[in-house]
Amino acid sequence: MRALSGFLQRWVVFGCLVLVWEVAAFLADDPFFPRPTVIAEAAAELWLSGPAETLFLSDVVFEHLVPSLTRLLTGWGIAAVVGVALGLALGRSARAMEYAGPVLTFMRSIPPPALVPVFLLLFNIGTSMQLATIVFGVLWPILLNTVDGARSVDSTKTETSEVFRIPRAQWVLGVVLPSAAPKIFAGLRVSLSLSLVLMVVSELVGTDNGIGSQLLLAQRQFDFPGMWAGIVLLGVLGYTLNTVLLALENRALAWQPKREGRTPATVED
Amino acid sequence: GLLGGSSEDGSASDGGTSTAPGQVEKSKIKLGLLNILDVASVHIAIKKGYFKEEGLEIEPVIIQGGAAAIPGLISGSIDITFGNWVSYFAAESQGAAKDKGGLKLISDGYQAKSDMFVIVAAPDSGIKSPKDLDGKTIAINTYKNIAELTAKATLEANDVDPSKVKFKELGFPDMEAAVKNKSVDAAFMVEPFIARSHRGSGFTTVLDAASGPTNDIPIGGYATTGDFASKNPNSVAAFQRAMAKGQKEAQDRSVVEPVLQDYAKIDKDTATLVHFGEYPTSLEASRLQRVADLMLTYQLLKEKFDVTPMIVSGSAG
Amino acid sequence: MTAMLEVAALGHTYQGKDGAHTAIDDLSFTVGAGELVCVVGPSGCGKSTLLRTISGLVRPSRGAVSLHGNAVKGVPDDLAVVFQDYSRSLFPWLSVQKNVEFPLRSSVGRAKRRARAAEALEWVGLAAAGRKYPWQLSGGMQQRVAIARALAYRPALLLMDEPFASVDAQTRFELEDLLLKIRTEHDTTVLVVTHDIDESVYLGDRVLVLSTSPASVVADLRVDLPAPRDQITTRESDVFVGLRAEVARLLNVGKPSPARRPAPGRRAADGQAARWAAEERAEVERGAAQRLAR
Amino acid sequence: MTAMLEVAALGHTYQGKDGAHTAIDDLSFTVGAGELVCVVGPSGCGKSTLLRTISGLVRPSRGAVSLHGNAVKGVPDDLAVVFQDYSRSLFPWLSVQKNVEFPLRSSVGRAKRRARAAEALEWVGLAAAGRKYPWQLSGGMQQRVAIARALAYRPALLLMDEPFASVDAQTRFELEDLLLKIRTEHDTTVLVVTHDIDESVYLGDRVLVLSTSPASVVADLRVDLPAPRDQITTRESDVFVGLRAEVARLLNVGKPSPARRPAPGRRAADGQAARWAAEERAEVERGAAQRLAR
Amino acid sequence: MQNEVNSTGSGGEVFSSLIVATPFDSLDWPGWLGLINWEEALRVRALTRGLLGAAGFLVIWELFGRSGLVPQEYLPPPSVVAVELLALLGDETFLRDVVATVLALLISVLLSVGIAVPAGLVLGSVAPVRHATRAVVEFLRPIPSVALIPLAIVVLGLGPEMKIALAVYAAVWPILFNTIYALDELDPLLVDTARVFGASRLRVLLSVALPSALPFVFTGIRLSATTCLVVLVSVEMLAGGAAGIGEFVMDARSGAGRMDLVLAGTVVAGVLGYLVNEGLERAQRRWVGWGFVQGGRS
Ligand SMILES: Nc1ncnc2c1ncn2[C@@H]1O[C@H](COP(=O)(O)OP(=O)(O)OP(=O)(O)O)[C@@H](O)[C@H]1O
Ligand SMILES: Nc1ncnc2c1ncn2[C@@H]1O[C@H](COP(=O)(O)OP(=O)(O)OP(=O)(O)O)[C@@H](O)[C@H]1O
Ligand SMILES: [Mg+2]
Ligand SMILES: [Mg+2]
Repeated sequence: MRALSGFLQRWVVFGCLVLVWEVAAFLADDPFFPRPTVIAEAAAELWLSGPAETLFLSDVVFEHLVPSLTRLLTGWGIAAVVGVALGLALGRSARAMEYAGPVLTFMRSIPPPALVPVFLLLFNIGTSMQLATIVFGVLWPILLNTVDGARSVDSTKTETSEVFRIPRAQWVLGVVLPSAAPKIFAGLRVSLSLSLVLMVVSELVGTDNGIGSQLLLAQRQFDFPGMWAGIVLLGVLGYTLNTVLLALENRALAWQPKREGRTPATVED
Repeated sequence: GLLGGSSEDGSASDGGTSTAPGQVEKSKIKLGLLNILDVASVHIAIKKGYFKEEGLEIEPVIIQGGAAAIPGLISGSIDITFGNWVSYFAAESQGAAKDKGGLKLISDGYQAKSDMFVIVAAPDSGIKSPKDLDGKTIAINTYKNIAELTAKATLEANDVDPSKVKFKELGFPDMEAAVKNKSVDAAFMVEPFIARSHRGSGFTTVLDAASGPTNDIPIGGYATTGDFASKNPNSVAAFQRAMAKGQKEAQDRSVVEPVLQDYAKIDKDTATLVHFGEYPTSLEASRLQRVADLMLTYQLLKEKFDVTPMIVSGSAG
Repeated sequence: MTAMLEVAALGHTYQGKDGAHTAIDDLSFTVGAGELVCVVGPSGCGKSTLLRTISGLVRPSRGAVSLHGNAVKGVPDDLAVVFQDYSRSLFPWLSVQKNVEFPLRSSVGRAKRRARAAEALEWVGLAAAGRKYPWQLSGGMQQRVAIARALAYRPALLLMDEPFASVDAQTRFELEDLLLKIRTEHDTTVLVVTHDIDESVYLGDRVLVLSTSPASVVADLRVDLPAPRDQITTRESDVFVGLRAEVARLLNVGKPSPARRPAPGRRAADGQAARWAAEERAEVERGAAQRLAR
Repeated sequence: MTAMLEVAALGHTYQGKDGAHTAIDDLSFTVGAGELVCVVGPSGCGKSTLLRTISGLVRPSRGAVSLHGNAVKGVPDDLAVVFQDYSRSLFPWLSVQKNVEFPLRSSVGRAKRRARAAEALEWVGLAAAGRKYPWQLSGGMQQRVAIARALAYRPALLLMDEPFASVDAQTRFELEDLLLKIRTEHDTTVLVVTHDIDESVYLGDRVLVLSTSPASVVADLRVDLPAPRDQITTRESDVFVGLRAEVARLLNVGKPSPARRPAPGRRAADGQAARWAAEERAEVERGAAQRLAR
Repeated sequence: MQNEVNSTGSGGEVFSSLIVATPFDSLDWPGWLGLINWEEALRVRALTRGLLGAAGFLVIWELFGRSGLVPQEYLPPPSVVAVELLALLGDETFLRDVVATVLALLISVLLSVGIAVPAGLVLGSVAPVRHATRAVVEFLRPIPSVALIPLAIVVLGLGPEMKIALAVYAAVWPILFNTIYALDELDPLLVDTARVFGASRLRVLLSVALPSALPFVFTGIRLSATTCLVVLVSVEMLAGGAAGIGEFVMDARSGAGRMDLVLAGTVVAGVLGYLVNEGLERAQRRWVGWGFVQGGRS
């Protein structure tokens, strides 16, 4: 019963929106905005037309989805490690931040498409370049949020650690990291979805497989149901990945008093 | 396909008869353009005042890449646009502009000639002849477009199995670096990149993609929506007349070169080396139908597509 | 007794955007090894600031702190602090047990660490709370966790900033005795900031009375009470009663005075003199009957 | 006296991952309008939880709280709380003055609000600190800001959780008297949780003694000390002395017991018997006059 | 000058000594002038260090560009780019492009903040709404702006509205999430305090939750500002239409592969990003500086 109401609560808005879209698209009959049912058909045609032994997944899934996902997760993983490590360092050292801050801000403001020529020089076309694009794009939310988190460790806790002469590694892993963790997770959540975006961007150049390139191809061929099917796939992937990350987060932040439903800002009366 | 093209051809070649038969409905035309060689004729026509003579004021809107052109037409932020035929046919076959009366083609723009659609390779790559491209990776600017079509057709004509060749999408400006970097084995280039790569890196031409089955293949032209064409027939006709003059002038290399340096920011040395295509003065359904048929062959279209209904012939004779 | 801690002409000024605030001004005293010194002073006079300079967390604006003759730069070894803001000094992501173990992680093996933390928690009466998180505890319990953490660390120098402010009277007595016991057993040097005058006399070998802000030393009283002390007899003794009256007087005056009771005329205005008399008398009558833990 | 606050069969259980913890169990008492009731009890017994249920921040698991006969649902009007964790209850982004003004913002005009905040800060001796930020203040000063904020609000019901724990003795006396004065002037109903037994007797019209966790009422003592009280004469009086001994005894017992001395066998093991004996002795010596309220 | 420096191995510098807090909600900043020199000094030091860092970056680039590892034509060294850049700064059409991008940037940042902060406050404080919208939000977030370009053009045309809409679409997420997460970290005692003093739900949200979340929200805004810039320039590059730096860069590339011009345009974009970030950081320091001093409250 409770599970059912939870499910309803979670999906009812979504369902309503889809319904509204269906009706609106039906009335408007605009080729750019096909009806969700049409999109669903196109999606099923694209990905679920395979034989039974592959769980009905079609070749497209293995040819495009799997490599894309691999690149995506690898890129995001690299960005997470680099972003958290660098962020902790920069967040705890004002001096390092002063030296590196402007250059990082500068780099952060460079649009990835402008960097394509440079990346082409530095990396080979294909996976390494796509990884570079993804990492370069999704690093920033993790980095900035980690810096912020590391910087705002409660001063009493900092002093406590200093007084007990906590060794550096233990201080970073045992104090800075946990107290920055909520902010880091905010960054990870943002960048996980962003990595899907950048996966598509990275497939603008130099690939012949991947869901991003398929999406853009459909777009260029004015195959709007196909393009929307790609968009929906991104949405599904985004939702799934974020659900997994959220589960991880709930586990990592289990110590927080607020977990389970009620947020501190909630005023119940 | 001698429907309207030849009559328009005739009127345009008279030249200079500025007795406009009807008042233009809309004098200010927002014209979508790309900064490429293909639209040199427009710039010539603007410079020489051909549009003004017809009572038109052209406001160029620079668009990057074809993805923006047709949506731009549909949204009304541009009135007429340059684009490639493949995109027009694909869009029309999907009914992209059906709310706006479909797409209408109003003027031819650019057509391939030899040495302007070529596959190049680095001198040390060992790729000398079309045969050497078998199983190799070739950079093209966009999948499922004119480049891929012509490349496949000519490869097939040279006994290379096009399904064995891998294509990778890369912007023209990035191709030279990618070839040097050995990220790809060869690249499908257009001017001015061909000239630049020949001159700068000593690349050699392996295969002319506008030869044999694709000899003189049409590339792109000017289109508008059905709604615009039916509401502004005089403006469209005026545009067609001015374009015809511009197209004609563009045949002369010495006229185009300086214009190129101007709008496409191509340096003088490169400009003198560039191989130009054809700037046809008439819009002929039969020629465009070749493109549609090629698209069908390589599955860019699902069924046979007749281009004739898309063509708006010059009304002024 | 050798001087373990030496504070010489110490001064500290906080810089703020509304100008500077001098919290400590020219403070000097020494603490011998193994001594327990209580610091009392009015609220806001600079006691916490003093502890922060001694622990090397704040570099003083003037003067110097030295430990064993070496000037303090950075946080010295073998030091533990119980912060006044105890609830913020606990790590919310660690259980109570882990909080107590935390400082030991680098130096003490796993099993021993556990044992020491459990022992310390037992001392402060929280043996059952080891698996809870700090925010599941009451204020007084949190404060005791902070005390347990400092004790489990077994420092050579222990600084405590109002360590018993949030616990009930009974627990307070027990913790006081616990502190005395630990001090004797491990020969720890202890500096306790407290607001409870009785406590300062009961605990201290010496009581350091500070003036109002900016803090300077008003008096440095030796407490000549026999060891071991106990909550019943010690608090009953004349020495104790006399000393607590002296401390109270010094605190109120704000500076040392040769006369034990100030001239009535000076105090009549605010009724302090009368209050004074009453307190001393009440004290004699009272003599709370409590007992020594362990 | 009409009953302003009524707590009836109140119980609260915290749900945790490793099982539930009952903090309060079956607590009942009433507070009349204008009364000042002190609550004492061992650390961790559930005093703060009690205040949180009364203020409507926590919905109790069992029983009910009513104000003026209406059951408390949500936070009642005209209520102020001084939290035990005072430093965390101050808004770090607001200056001290603005912190005190905060509750008045919606109801009181700008100029009047200023004046009232300034007045309250003056009461607690922080007239000069209005423009500082909370983190620029010492612990005791922060606590006084929290008190000033509650007083400036002029609530009908004032709940205070160990409000004077971090201030020195002298300031504490002054704040106690301030509270008594304000209470009389504005006819405020006050509930004070304190660990200081003397304070509970000195301040309260009644003292409510709670048992160890889960809290229940051990005793509800009426304090028959004449008003106005004062730090000298009141603390001298026999009634005062007797009452404070009674509270101390009740606190130690943890629950009322008909037999004064428990069976030795039950307690000898943990040394409680000894504590016991000492305490009773002290009591006899003191000759405390005790009595049960109601 | 520095009043608190902890010189130990664990902490690095204490930020309270470096950053002066200023009130969030009082409009008069008394005594601000008294310490201007002290603050100026710190700022100058930060600036010097920043410049040194930038110089290091340029040196590496220069050496790399001149090393012959890559053809100079493709990666011209900064000395070459600088010359082009100087020339460009006198070029009116280029400046017009820059102005167009800057304007679009300001508008899109304002819109993002205006949309995301209120939405974040609602989602962060009303759990049911958060649950109910989670599926929609998680579905929308990974949709790339590039995929939406044609749709945006069809709906909004080729004008600046289109690129602003796409930029806002990409930029609301960091602000939204940082706001939500900051509310999660809000000290419940602060909320309790406000509530017992009779603050309404809205007031708790605006005068407790919002200020407390503000430091982290600002970080989100800084992220979003650069996201806006990146998307704007990318859309200009990929779609064209309205003038902008991206269009300039694309022209320089597609015309004659002038990498020096491309990099000059890119540098301008980077400098723009830096300036916007710097401005926001100053605002952050001025308005929510207490966040640095106080440290996170947990
Ligand atoms: N970070 C700071 N910035 C500016 N002034 C400060 C700071 N910390 C403390 N002060 C000021 O220094 C003085 C001494 O503070 P301190 O905390 O040392 O007092 P204290 O003796 O511990 O008081 P209490 O007994 O109330 O805790 C106070 O007036 C306080 O306002
Ligand atoms: N959020 C919580 N979750 C679980 N248990 C809690 C929580 N808050 C308090 N408790 C438990 O409830 C009991 C009573 O806590 P409370 O804070 O009311 O005690 P208290 O009487 O105020 O103690 P103190 O005098 O030490 O402040 C304690 O045992 C504590 O561990
Ligand atoms: Mg202090
Ligand atoms: Mg409590």
